[in-house]
Amino acid sequence: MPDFEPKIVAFVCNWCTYAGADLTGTSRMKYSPQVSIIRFPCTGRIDFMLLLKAFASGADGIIVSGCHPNDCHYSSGNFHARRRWIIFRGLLDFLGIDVRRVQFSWYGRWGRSRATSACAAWA
Amino acid sequence: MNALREKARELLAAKTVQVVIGYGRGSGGSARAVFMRAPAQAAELIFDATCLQNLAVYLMKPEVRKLGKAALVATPAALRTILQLAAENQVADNSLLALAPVGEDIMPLATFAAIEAHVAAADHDLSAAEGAELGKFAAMGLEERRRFWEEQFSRCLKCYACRAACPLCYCTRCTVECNQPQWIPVPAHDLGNLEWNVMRAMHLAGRCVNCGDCSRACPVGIPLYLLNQKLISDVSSVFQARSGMAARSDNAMSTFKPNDPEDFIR
Amino acid sequence: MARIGVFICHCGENISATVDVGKVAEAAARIPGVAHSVDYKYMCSDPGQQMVQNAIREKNLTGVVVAACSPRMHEPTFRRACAAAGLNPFLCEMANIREHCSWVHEKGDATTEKAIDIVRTLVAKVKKNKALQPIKVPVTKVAMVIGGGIAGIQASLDIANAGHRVILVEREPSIGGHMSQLSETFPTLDCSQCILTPRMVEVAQHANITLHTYSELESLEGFIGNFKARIRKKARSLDEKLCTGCGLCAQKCPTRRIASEFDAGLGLRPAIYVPFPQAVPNKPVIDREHCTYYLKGKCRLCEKVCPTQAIRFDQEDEIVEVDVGAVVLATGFDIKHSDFFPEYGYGKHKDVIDGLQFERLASASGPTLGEMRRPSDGKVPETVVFVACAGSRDPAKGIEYCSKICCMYTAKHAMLYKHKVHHGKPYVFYMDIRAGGKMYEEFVRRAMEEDGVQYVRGRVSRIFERNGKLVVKGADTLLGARPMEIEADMVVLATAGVAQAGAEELAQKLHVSYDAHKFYAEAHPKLRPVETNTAGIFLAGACQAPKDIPESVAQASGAAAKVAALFSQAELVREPLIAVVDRQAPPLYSSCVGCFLCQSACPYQAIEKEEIRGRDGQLLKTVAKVNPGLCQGCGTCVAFCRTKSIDIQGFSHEQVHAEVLALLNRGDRDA
Amino acid sequence: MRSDNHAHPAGPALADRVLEKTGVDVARCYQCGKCSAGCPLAADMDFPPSQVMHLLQLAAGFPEYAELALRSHTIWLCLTCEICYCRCPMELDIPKVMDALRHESLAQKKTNPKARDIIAFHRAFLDSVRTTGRLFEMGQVIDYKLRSGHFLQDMLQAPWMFLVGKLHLLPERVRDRRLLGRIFARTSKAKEKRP
Amino acid sequence: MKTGFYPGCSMKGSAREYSESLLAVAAALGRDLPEVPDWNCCGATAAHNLDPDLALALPARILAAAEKEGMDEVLVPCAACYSRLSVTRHELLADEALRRRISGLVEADFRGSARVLNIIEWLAAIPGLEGMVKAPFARRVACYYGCLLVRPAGVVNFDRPEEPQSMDLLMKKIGAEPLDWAFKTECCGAGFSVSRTDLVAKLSGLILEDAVARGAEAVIVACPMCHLNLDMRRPNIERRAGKKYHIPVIYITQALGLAMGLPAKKLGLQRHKVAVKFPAANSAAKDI
Repeated sequence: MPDFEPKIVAFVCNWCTYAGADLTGTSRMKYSPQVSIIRFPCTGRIDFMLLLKAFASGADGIIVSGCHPNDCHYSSGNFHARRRWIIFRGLLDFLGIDVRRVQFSWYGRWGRSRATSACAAWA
Repeated sequence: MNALREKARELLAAKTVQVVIGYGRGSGGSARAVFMRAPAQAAELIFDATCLQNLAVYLMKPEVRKLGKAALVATPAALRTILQLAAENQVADNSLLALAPVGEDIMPLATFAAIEAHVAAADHDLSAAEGAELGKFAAMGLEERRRFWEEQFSRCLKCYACRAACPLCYCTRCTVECNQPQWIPVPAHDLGNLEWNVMRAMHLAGRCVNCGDCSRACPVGIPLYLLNQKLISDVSSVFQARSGMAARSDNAMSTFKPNDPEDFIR
Repeated sequence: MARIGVFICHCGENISATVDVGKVAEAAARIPGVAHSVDYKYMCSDPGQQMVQNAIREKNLTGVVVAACSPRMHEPTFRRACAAAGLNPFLCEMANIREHCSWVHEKGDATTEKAIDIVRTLVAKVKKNKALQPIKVPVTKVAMVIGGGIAGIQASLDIANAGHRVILVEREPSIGGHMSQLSETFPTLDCSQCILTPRMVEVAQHANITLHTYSELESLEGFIGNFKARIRKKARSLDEKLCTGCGLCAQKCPTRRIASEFDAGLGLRPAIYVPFPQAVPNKPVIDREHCTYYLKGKCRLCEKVCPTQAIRFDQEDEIVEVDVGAVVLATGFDIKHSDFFPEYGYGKHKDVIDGLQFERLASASGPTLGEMRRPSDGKVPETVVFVACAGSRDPAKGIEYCSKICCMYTAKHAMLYKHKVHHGKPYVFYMDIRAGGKMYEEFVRRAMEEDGVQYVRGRVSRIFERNGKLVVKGADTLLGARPMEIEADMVVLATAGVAQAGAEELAQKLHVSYDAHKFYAEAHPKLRPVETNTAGIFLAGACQAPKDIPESVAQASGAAAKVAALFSQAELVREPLIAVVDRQAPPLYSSCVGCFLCQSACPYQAIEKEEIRGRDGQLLKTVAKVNPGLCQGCGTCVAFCRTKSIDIQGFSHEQVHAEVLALLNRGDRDA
Repeated sequence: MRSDNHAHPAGPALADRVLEKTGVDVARCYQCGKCSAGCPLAADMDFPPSQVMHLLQLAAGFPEYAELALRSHTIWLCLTCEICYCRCPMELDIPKVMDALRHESLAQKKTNPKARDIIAFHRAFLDSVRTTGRLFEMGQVIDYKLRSGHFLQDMLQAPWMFLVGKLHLLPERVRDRRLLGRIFARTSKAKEKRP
Repeated sequence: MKTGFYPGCSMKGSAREYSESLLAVAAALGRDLPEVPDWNCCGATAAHNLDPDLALALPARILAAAEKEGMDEVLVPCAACYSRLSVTRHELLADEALRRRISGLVEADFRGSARVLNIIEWLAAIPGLEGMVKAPFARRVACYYGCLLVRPAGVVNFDRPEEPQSMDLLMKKIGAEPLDWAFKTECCGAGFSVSRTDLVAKLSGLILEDAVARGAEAVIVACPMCHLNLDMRRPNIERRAGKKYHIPVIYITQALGLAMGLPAKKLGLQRHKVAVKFPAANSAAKDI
């Protein structure tokens, strides 16, 4: 389906991934305009219900991205988030929702471009 | 059963407790909760295979708490519930008396330590049958599972009986009642039902003690216990954590280990 | 009804090149609640900010969305502008349609559509913003400087001279860093110790500076203005108060054949040693890995000869706890050594040395007391080849950047060699000469013209030993890339400057981000070079990227100025983006049920228990309460709380929920 | 990699064809000279490797540089000993570039006259492989002498080699020679198709 | 683990002694080396110099034949063939479309399942080699790797591309004293042996000069082309250098054979241009 334009929402942490996205901008790397970013102070702040709400509101794919373990600006936000993602992803899979539609990642400041290529390829 | 009645009469007479919560014969041969205030009522107490309801749910009801110190006929699930409520600072030590039926006689457990010892003696993991049923789901294909739950959730009326029956759903204002923002849509359409059921399961993750009351309460017979058991098995296999085992235990979902295992974060 | 002002910036043409800003302005005007929607070429310019302020006053706006660059760039600018116009600054949000939209997508409808989506998302968020007042937090006016090289020394002195107390933590037994190892410094060739040691003494004698040498940072907790640092003072096996620095122990110590780190492995030192004569503090340290007493329990000679009985073999590491308000990272750099190069012999040729080793050969306090003698047999080298770009500008070896200082110190080395060996023949293999500083180009010309240093343009392909000579196989690309061989007596590799070992662990202790090469990441490469993204932690010197002494000193003074500015206010104003627990009228008092599972989610232990009592003093409820001083606003508790009773200002439930719905086209009208 | 946000004239420049065939982007070469320094035969080359790369870099604007590269003696002297690729800081596969230039030089009949013997040797080598499936050394040397005209070369070696049993008079043949023939036909046809 | 054997054309002709010594050693070690059925020439330098497709086709057919025969790995003693087979396998596995096209061209489905092994890898993998040594090869030797055994590193990833050690370790196992010399991986002139013998004389001359200067008593090689240039071209080298070099050049398999006490005749030592003998003065071992 060539004209399938997937709508992708990226929940990102303000320190690593948002700054990484800025860096991707300053270095003019290209990625699909289907991806839009919502800023959170930390991945620890991303509530699983927001992911549900995003799917329910028509998002085709979701990226949740934050700082590498040990790099979190708040030291443990990403660790808590990881624990929730492990359980939440297990539940979604149990309910028959394709977990490939949710892409979890640690993107350091310079890694944003990897995210964009990943989602572009995936989409 | 008469050991139980004897104990209840004795407690009420000596006023060590103000109310004894136990099982009485309900309509159609079922068992229902009875709240005995006077020693004479102790005769109504029964305890047999039909007494499944987790009476600990009444410990959190304001109407019951008003009555004062309670004694509770406690099944193993109820004991685990008490310990989990303790871990969540909802019940204080020595604020209740658990009467654990062991065979024919009754084991009074007055302190959390006693309850912990009693609970620790038995095995509380998911039974082989429960594990097998979860395994059956894992074997099913993604599409097959989606259709199964879509059909189940389509029958949900959003009556929230499961919430009322669950001893750990004691929140005064549940997120469901939050309308700024409206997290869970009020109508019972399929998307709203999915969000509600996922939220309920996630909010019980690392807490649910697998008493099964939610499924028994559901008027349309949705196998809600499967959701909770799935999370119980995940939490115990991945994080080696078990709820309802100790009065002082931190919650699996609000703590972490630096090397929590996962294979999907790139 | 909300009255939102939307201001779309062209950013010159950075945005308008690929986003149809007019269309975005029109679409924004149609969003319910938007009372004013305009676009302008330079929103962040004075006229641009003026437009915003006028619109606020004329249209009585209750919220502002500026669609321009990243909030990390101009959010403070526009929030200040709104505050000046009487609108609470926290009712102003930035929509990032530059870094996240116009710069990363091709021109076209999809890009404009996305820009509209982003604006609509932020408009939805602004409607849910609340007016917030900044939090006032006390500032501990004590600075901690980590790293006692020239950058750390300069920063400490500047902060101390600004009247604040400084704690300088240095890992080595003495401060001085790499500069103390140098012989003379470019571009003036003045002796390194002569210009450095006075500063070192000044640090030691400065009333405001507490010096912890042979110590490392154990941990750092807290946040800007309120850090709590734990410093591990490694055991020197010596009572510093009693020791007079007479040096008798070092003279008598029988274990003398340990490679001296200070002499870059060329010289030897005893087990109890002072790194170099002008060390500050001039107190020895016992190297427990080599001292016979610690290995076999024998000897203790130093204890016997010590006139003041200052030796303490049983001394333990000591943890010192200090409250500091700001941290300056000045941990410096390291260099690659000759074993890093397969094609130059994997380090097996003794006479293929690195820059620091040459400095030690040239230095009067070095192993050869300044005489130019090669390490293998002590002969005076007749022909010396200097290889620039050894490891730097070499993606194949994982170091693609230029280390900036090697061209200059290579020219200096060649000159020093010529000054000491007049008939010597120095050659320099180079790719480009990068001498951009003041008096730098003239310095290199002097090396070529007055000291007859032969510069050959080409990179060395291989170095191997052939009957006593080091054959340097190079090519001269200015002579038709003819391969040529120079039989050298000694080769000095100007090796790549890299991050200090342990830089990554230290960064993780301070939650400071760092790049792929473990250099610390500055907040903004151009506009905030001495700050990090972690408020209250500043950078100085080569730990941020390889740089020379003048730049390190300039950065150190810059960082010191930042610290002084931070300490100039009585209180620190902090953004009020912190968590708050829901409170309501009786009888509920709060939706929080007091399960306190959020306490274990908070990394800053900012959640306390609050007892709610009725008028009769009877305990009604115990609910959570957030300590505004400690909460950093990470929001982990917010996403965990089952009853949504704890919310974070600036990223509240309502705000992010509105954002998600708006982004996916389901605006206010639905659900 | 070429940044794609401003258009590049993907014209027929030699460097673009080299990029397309070998994946090596000559724009990455910053002329450090390390390849020429290490090349065993750089001293005998008219354009040492670093200069061939520079010719390719400028060939787009100066077609005569492409000619110099294709007509150079260097591309035939290169023994593909891989020293340059192993030490190149930008990890450029220079031997592969030399291969590509040789193929173009042959295709456009611009081979350097000084390389006549080298090419003759290679051609003789492939003749033997095409006919017998393996290298028949004696046959190849005769074929080489016919092509190169050096009839008397190594005349003294031949008898000694025969005496010590190093010279086989009869070729060893592959059984499925027809397949070898088809392989050679298909590859030579593919060569015609290329520019 | 089935190990195939790809001799290559020179082993049948000018490098007969390499094949003889290899087979003798293999027999002594009880290792059979079944040849790749109906193997063809790998095209060596000629193919990749003149025709890119041919350069991949010839090796692809060899490997496909080995795979059909169920060989898990193929021993390729000649460094040039080893390089061509390794490069082909590397490129075809990296590019599926290319793999399909070349497989079509050679009418055989190349899968890349067979690993390509060089002589040192094969010898090093044989356990208990030291135990087989009867007469330690107690000589000072210069181990010469040449270019294609260790480069290009990304493709062959065998030992270190600069100053490799694997052959030195092998020689130490059989009692030799490997020298640290500077021309281990410098080029000997390879395919120019016939077409540009003058250049071979120069390059190989430099190699011998350094080996002799270090006091080496023999140069150990693992490639027929290197042996051809260093041994058979000795007159050209000596004429160009204006001096004599008596240092013998022997294959690693020959050195191993000698150490295992195999007779010199079976190892083909009599086929060398430079006689394989060591002046009695400086070594106790009996003259061969």
